[in-house]
Amino acid sequence: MARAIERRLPLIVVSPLFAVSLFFVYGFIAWTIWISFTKSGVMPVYDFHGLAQYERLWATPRWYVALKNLFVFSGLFIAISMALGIFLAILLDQRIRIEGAIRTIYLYPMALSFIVTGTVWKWILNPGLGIEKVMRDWGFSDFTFDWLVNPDFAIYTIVIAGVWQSSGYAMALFLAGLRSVDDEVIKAAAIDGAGPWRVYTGIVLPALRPVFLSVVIILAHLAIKSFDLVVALTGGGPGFATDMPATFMYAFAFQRSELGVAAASAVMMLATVCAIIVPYLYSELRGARR
Amino acid sequence: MASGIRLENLRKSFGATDVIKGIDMAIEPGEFVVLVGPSGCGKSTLLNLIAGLETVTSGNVLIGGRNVNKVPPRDRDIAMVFQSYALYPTRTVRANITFGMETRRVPKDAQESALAEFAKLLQIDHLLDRKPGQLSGGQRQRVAMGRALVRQPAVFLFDEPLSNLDAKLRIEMRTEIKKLHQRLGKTVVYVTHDQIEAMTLATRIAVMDNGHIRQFADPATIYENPVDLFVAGFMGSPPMNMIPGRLFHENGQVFVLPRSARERIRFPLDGPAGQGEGLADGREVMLGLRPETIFAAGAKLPGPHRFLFEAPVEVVEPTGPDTMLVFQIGGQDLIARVRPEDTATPGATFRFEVDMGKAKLFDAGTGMAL
Amino acid sequence: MASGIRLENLRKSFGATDVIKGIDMAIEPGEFVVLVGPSGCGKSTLLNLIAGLETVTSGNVLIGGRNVNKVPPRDRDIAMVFQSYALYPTRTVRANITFGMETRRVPKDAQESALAEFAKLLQIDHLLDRKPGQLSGGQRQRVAMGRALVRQPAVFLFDEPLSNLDAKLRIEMRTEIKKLHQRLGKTVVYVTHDQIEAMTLATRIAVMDNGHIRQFADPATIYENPVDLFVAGFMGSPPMNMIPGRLFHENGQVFVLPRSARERIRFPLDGPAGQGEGLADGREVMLGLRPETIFAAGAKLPGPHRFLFEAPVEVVEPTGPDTMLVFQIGGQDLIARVRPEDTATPGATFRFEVDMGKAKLFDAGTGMAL
Amino acid sequence: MRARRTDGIVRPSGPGAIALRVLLFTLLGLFCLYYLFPLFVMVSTSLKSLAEIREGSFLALPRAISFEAWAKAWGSACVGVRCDGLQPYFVNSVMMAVPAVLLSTLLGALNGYALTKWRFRGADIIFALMLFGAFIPFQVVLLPMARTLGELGLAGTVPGLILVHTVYGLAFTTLFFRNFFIGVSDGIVNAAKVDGAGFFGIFFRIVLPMSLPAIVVTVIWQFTQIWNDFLFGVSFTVGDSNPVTVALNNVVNTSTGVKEYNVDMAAAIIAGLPTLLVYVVAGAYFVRGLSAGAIKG
Amino acid sequence: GGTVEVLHWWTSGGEARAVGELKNSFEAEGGTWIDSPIAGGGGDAAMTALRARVVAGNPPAAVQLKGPGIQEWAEQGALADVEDVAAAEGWDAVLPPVLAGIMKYQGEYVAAPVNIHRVDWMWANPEVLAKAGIGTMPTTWEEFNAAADALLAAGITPLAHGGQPWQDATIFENVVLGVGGADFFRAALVDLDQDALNSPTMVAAFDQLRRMRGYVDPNFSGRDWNLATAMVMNGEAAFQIMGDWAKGEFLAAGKVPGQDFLCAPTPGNGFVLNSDSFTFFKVSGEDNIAGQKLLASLIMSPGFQETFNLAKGSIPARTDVALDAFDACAQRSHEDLLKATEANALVPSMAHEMAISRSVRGEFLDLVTEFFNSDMSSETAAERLAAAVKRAM
Ligand SMILES: Nc1ncnc2c1ncn2[C@@H]1O[C@H](COP(=O)(O)OP(=O)(O)OP(=O)(O)O)[C@@H](O)[C@H]1O
Ligand SMILES: Nc1ncnc2c1ncn2[C@@H]1O[C@H](COP(=O)(O)OP(=O)(O)OP(=O)(O)O)[C@@H](O)[C@H]1O
Ligand SMILES: [Mg+2]
Ligand SMILES: [Mg+2]
Repeated sequence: MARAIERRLPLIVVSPLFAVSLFFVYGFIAWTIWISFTKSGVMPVYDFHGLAQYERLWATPRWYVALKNLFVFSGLFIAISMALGIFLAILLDQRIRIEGAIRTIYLYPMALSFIVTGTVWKWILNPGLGIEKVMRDWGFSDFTFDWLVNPDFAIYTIVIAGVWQSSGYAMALFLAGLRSVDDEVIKAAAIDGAGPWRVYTGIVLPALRPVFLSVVIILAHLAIKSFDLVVALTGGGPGFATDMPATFMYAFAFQRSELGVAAASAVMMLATVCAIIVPYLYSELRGARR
Repeated sequence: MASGIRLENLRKSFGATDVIKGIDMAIEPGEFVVLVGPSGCGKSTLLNLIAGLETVTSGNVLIGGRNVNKVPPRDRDIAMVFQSYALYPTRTVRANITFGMETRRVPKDAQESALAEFAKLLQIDHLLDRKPGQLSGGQRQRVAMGRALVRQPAVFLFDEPLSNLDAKLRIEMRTEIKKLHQRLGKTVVYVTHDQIEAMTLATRIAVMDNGHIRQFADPATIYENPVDLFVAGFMGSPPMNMIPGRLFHENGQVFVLPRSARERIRFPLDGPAGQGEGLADGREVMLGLRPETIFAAGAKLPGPHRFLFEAPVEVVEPTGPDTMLVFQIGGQDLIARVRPEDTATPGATFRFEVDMGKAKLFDAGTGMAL
Repeated sequence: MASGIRLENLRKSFGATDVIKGIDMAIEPGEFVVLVGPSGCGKSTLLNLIAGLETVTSGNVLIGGRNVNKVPPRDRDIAMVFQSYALYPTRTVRANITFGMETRRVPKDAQESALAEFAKLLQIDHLLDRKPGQLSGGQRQRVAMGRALVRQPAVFLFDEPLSNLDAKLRIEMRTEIKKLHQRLGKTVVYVTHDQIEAMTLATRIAVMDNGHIRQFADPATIYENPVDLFVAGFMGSPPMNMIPGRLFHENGQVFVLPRSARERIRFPLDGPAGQGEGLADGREVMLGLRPETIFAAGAKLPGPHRFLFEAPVEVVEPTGPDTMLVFQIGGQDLIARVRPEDTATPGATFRFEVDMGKAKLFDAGTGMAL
Repeated sequence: MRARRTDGIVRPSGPGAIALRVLLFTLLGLFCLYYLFPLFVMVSTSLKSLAEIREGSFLALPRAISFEAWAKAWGSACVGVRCDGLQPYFVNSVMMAVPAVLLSTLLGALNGYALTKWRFRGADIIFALMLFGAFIPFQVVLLPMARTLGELGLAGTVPGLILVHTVYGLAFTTLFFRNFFIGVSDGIVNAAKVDGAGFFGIFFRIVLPMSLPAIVVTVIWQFTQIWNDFLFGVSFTVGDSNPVTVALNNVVNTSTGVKEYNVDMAAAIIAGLPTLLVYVVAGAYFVRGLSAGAIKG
Repeated sequence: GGTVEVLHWWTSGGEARAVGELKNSFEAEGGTWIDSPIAGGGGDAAMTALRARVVAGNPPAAVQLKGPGIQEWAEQGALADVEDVAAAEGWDAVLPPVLAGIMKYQGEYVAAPVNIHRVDWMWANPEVLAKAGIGTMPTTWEEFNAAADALLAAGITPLAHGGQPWQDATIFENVVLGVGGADFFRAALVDLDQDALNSPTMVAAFDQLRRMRGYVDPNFSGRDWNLATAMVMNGEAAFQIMGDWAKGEFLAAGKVPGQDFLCAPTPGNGFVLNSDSFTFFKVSGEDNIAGQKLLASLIMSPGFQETFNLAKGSIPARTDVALDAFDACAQRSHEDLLKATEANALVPSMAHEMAISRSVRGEFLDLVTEFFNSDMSSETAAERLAAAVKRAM
């Protein structure tokens, strides 16, 4: 008897945690999906209402702005963070004696919350207070850097702040990856006549493929969830030029009292997440079975 | 094509720890030098210094007469094969092999023909499009060899290239390497833990200990005339039996009286070991007898310098081709290598015969051969 | 105290791949059984099945007469030493060794005395407060042994415990294990790749291949009378020379005519190998000659069944105690183990003598011994 | 960070190499400036007086260093009708973050351990399903979560918030530990099984002490996430039990009165101090832990 | 006695002080006050929390909530009535009927107003006006435009503005009132009449808005309203169109109305009403209910109304409170309120959630903001506005 329990102990331990996950993740997703098919406004109601909320969603111009921003932002954010992360990791990999200190400097923005990040960057990027003003005070009277208040460019300020916050983390992941490449392989490449450039491009970076994947996933999930940063930096403005699906959803659910539309947009977001995560999980698990 | 290597008072420290403590060594072009020594004695470090994978702390490394202390590895005209093979995991076998030529901008067709030649030689031509992960240990080993060979450098460095292979494959690859060396005539420096490998491959063996080179000589000399106890004890499996004792002279003949031997055995030094200088009466010495020079009385053809003695057998270890008999003299475990048919029973007294012509004598204090 | 082990038609599959394919085996209490076999043949899996670290697919495992198919490892009264030692990295040597007793709630003072006893025996008493990371390979090995020994279980399982050690330490540890077994008299199942280890330690050797046991017998039988080509080829280093050929009778004597031998050598089967049944004229056979039974003509004492032949030497490999001569018969590389003093030059013809009394004969088709 | 055995490779010397080295350090320095710039602005602003902020450029160093803003942010800034500064809320955050971090780390470790070292049928599927929780946007779960907390009687309490963070932290902690444990040899677990230890015995006495690198990475990650969380804090706590991020928001995001930039910045730094400290102190272990297997690779 | 938990977003300055007054009075009566301030986004964060709290079954006793939002929550059955207090204290008699209607659900008071804000104010810096030669405050949009052009010519930013959706909407609704009058305002922004929304009048309103976009400095985006006020104060800009809470900023800076700054209604002869109120949520427990009633009574007490509004810059919701202690602008506001009530020109603010539900308001804000930040034509704007409103209804 005791032995039977003992044998099932792993399952007994995992099951409740799994059940909790099922409920809090999948239960809530199911709830959201259901709400997206109802006429919920201020508060949830549970009567089926068809696809009306989705029609509403896809007829709302602001949703398209949000989607477009998501693609612009995540594309740039992921690409720049990765490029910067790799670049910095490689720089730091050059036998720098004060590596520890520099690494900490690159990494610390990760520790700060969005309110802090947003507040400071808002100030730095504000044409009337920040860089533009300083440059003009210094005599460059034509210097213009008004992205924050320019609807066509505001989204890029979010990229700037986002990259500032996350590229250090990408750097840390890449650095860890670089360090886990077999030393002998690097020595072999050195003997094979490869200079540092060739060693990285030809040997080390290709070996980091799994790390690339991890970084892309982590950054993508930050990008999709990017709510805090937008709220803190631009509040979605100017206008709703920097709206993202997460802020869109939040605005409709909590400012507009349109839970149904919000739920519909949430479902669309979840679908996007699925499209990215499921292949990742697949490769992750296949890798584990090797 | 092959270059010689000279090391001049070479030293290397990592921080406060000295690892290479002043090595002088001249390797002729075309030689096959094997470095042996206990783990941590600095073999890999020495190889890395030659390759330029570590900077020297002091002293000089010369390859082909040129001082290469400040020359990066790629400009030293060397190739290296690593213990773990260090294949580039993301590149195919083909790309692994040609990588060194690509970086040197060798023309495409020259690359192709070199590749084809060595792939054929190493019998990996059917594997060219695989990734290293899809190869067996022996195949990886050959790819690593191919990568080194194809560049036709002046010097090859091998760091325990066979240690990850199983016994059978190891013997095969050993033969391959020997054949390749004979064919290509390049200078080779080869690190190994395996004594058979060292003995069979080397033109000269360098025995290292603790950052020094103890002896640098051809295999037979190393085995037959070790300069000191360390080298004597290091080469040979099972290792040479060492019997501490004292010299004494009787009737113009020198004998070794094993210390605290109740058995009152005395070994006559009637072979070359008795011809040395300074064999003063009462001198504390170590008598070295290799297991294969001790055998069952009457088991081998009669010869000069034979000495018979009896001792009770403690352990009988048949290994197949031979049987090891463990017995004691003066409380010291000694091993004799006898034929399987020379049956012995543990506990029973056994008549041994020893070829004193092959006995070695060392000073007990300094450990140097006499 | 020691328990016997019985395996009854034991099978194990991982998904669709069968790894253990029906093994029957009875191990007597106190025996020292060594499992050998090529990599991937299922040795570790078999050990894990006995230990309860894998569940059996079908068949039974009995320890001390009790069916333990459903008994978890900790209730099987076994101890195991792993290839990688598997020491607990965060615990001191002391805590590593006593862990098994702690989990079994052995009283503190009993733990202490058991620890003291085995720490002394294994000469690790000065290391008790170190962490595994601060130990050398040999020391780790001994701690792993101590952890297994201290619990005084009925059965010991060893999975290649010495394979990570260097040659010298390996020999030392091998002797330790042998002594311990003789002292404690526990049942041991021991996996190794090393044939010398197998030959010297085992009371019986089980040769495995591809999930089956090919032969299970004492070491001498395995070496002298292998049941088939696989076992014959597996044991011995260098391995047994295999010469494909055909039988023919002349003057009441059976000979083996090597295939495609230009040399027209015929090996007379005048020893036990010629006494078998079914030695029909023209039968395709494999003649097995161990390297140590081929030697320089006149180098050994004269004996019966000697046969002389000549062949040109291809490679001379001095290994120290012996010299290996590679020569060809019928395009087949053969190896002879000769004395270092039997000098030969590559290319020159050499006179070999072979002890046909030790020759083995196998059917060329089935590979079974005749 | 472990010493690399490739550090000794002989490099080309000469003017070109020196120039490259100079370029390298220039680049590293420039990036240091980029990353430090906002922190500099925050710190220097927090040390200025309001008058100085209004007059001078935000790049200028403070003329007279004053810690008044810090004192005010910590002890007397008004958050609603209470004027005790961030101090009480800081305590709330500690009370909330510490148990939540410990709990989610421990459960994640247990989960990862069970899923990798006691592989049972469906372990992979369970893991995949659990991992998805890491990627769900939190706004989506706000209302159902509120409802659930209400049903559980945990609405508006610190334990409720701990529950929320633990539940949604589990996916990441499990991921980190699973990836770490995959690299831990099964031999050790087998040895412990043979030694007579059970599931929990092996976990607490053998596996957990070994997982320090993974624990460091997980604790840092979880602590940062939980400490910096605003959405859950604002939604699931009441007034005096607000975490410090909510209080900080109340200090910073006011729409009337004079904006006290120095107090805002001081408050922001104070609220971020614990996480900053964690990164500075444990940052080295973080990268080391990442390479020890908390990432794939 | 009793306990009350109050959810609000008045976390600083005069507002926070005003709430502090309420807390003090409440505690003086022996009650326990639990403060739940949630700043940010003009109450967005607070609304999020409120929703979570109500869904969790754990609502605060009183919430700073107003306008049609009150009705929405009431429809969900989430509110508690304080009718017995209201009846006993005769609230009907002292509140403007438009306001009283908003506070009631099905004829019973569920909320108590603390103040009346006027949204259609225009603030100005007399010194700056003088520099550009402008003598009087404009009374029509034409005058305003002329003045603004003059200011532009003098190199002064005519209009201080913060580019946040609600500020854009504030200007928009004042323009609508000025261009279309109170009836049009009501038709378009309160009753959401499609014809009114897509009418030439609306197009004219957008035209005026487009003009005003040109009077704003380039750096307006995302600016908080109080910073815009500061621009007027410091002479960096001439006008600001903002509710009377802006006056709180002037007063807090020690400025004197009529001397350091000017106040005048925006063109249109109406009164755009905004009012803060506390709405009462259903709570359980004697103690909590008692606290809720006590709070209701305190809020409506003339003493509190006076202190609070002196601090906040608005005028009391009760029409029977003497305004002697108040400044000239507040007195003007009070007079205009009474006038407008009589002339039926009192309209609830769209931008400040007094007129329409949050969802429809959201559509207005989206569109106005987009218009303000792009070069959309007025015709398109009117069309799209009508369509968006239709969609949201
Ligand atoms: N980068 C380094 N930093 C510090 N010590 C080092 C470094 N590299 C090697 N050592 C030390 O130098 C000594 C010699 O190392 P080396 O690798 O040359 O030994 P080895 O003879 O190759 O041993 P093995 O046979 O085990 O490979 C060792 O004690 C090692 O710990
Ligand atoms: N958990 C597993 N799942 C699937 N296949 C396995 C598993 N464990 C072992 N195998 C396979 O079973 C076969 C036997 O493995 P085993 O480890 O027993 O070999 P071995 O004889 O111990 O080899 P070695 O000498 O290399 O240790 C191998 O082909 C191996 O790939
Ligand atoms: Mg080495
Ligand atoms: Mg195995």
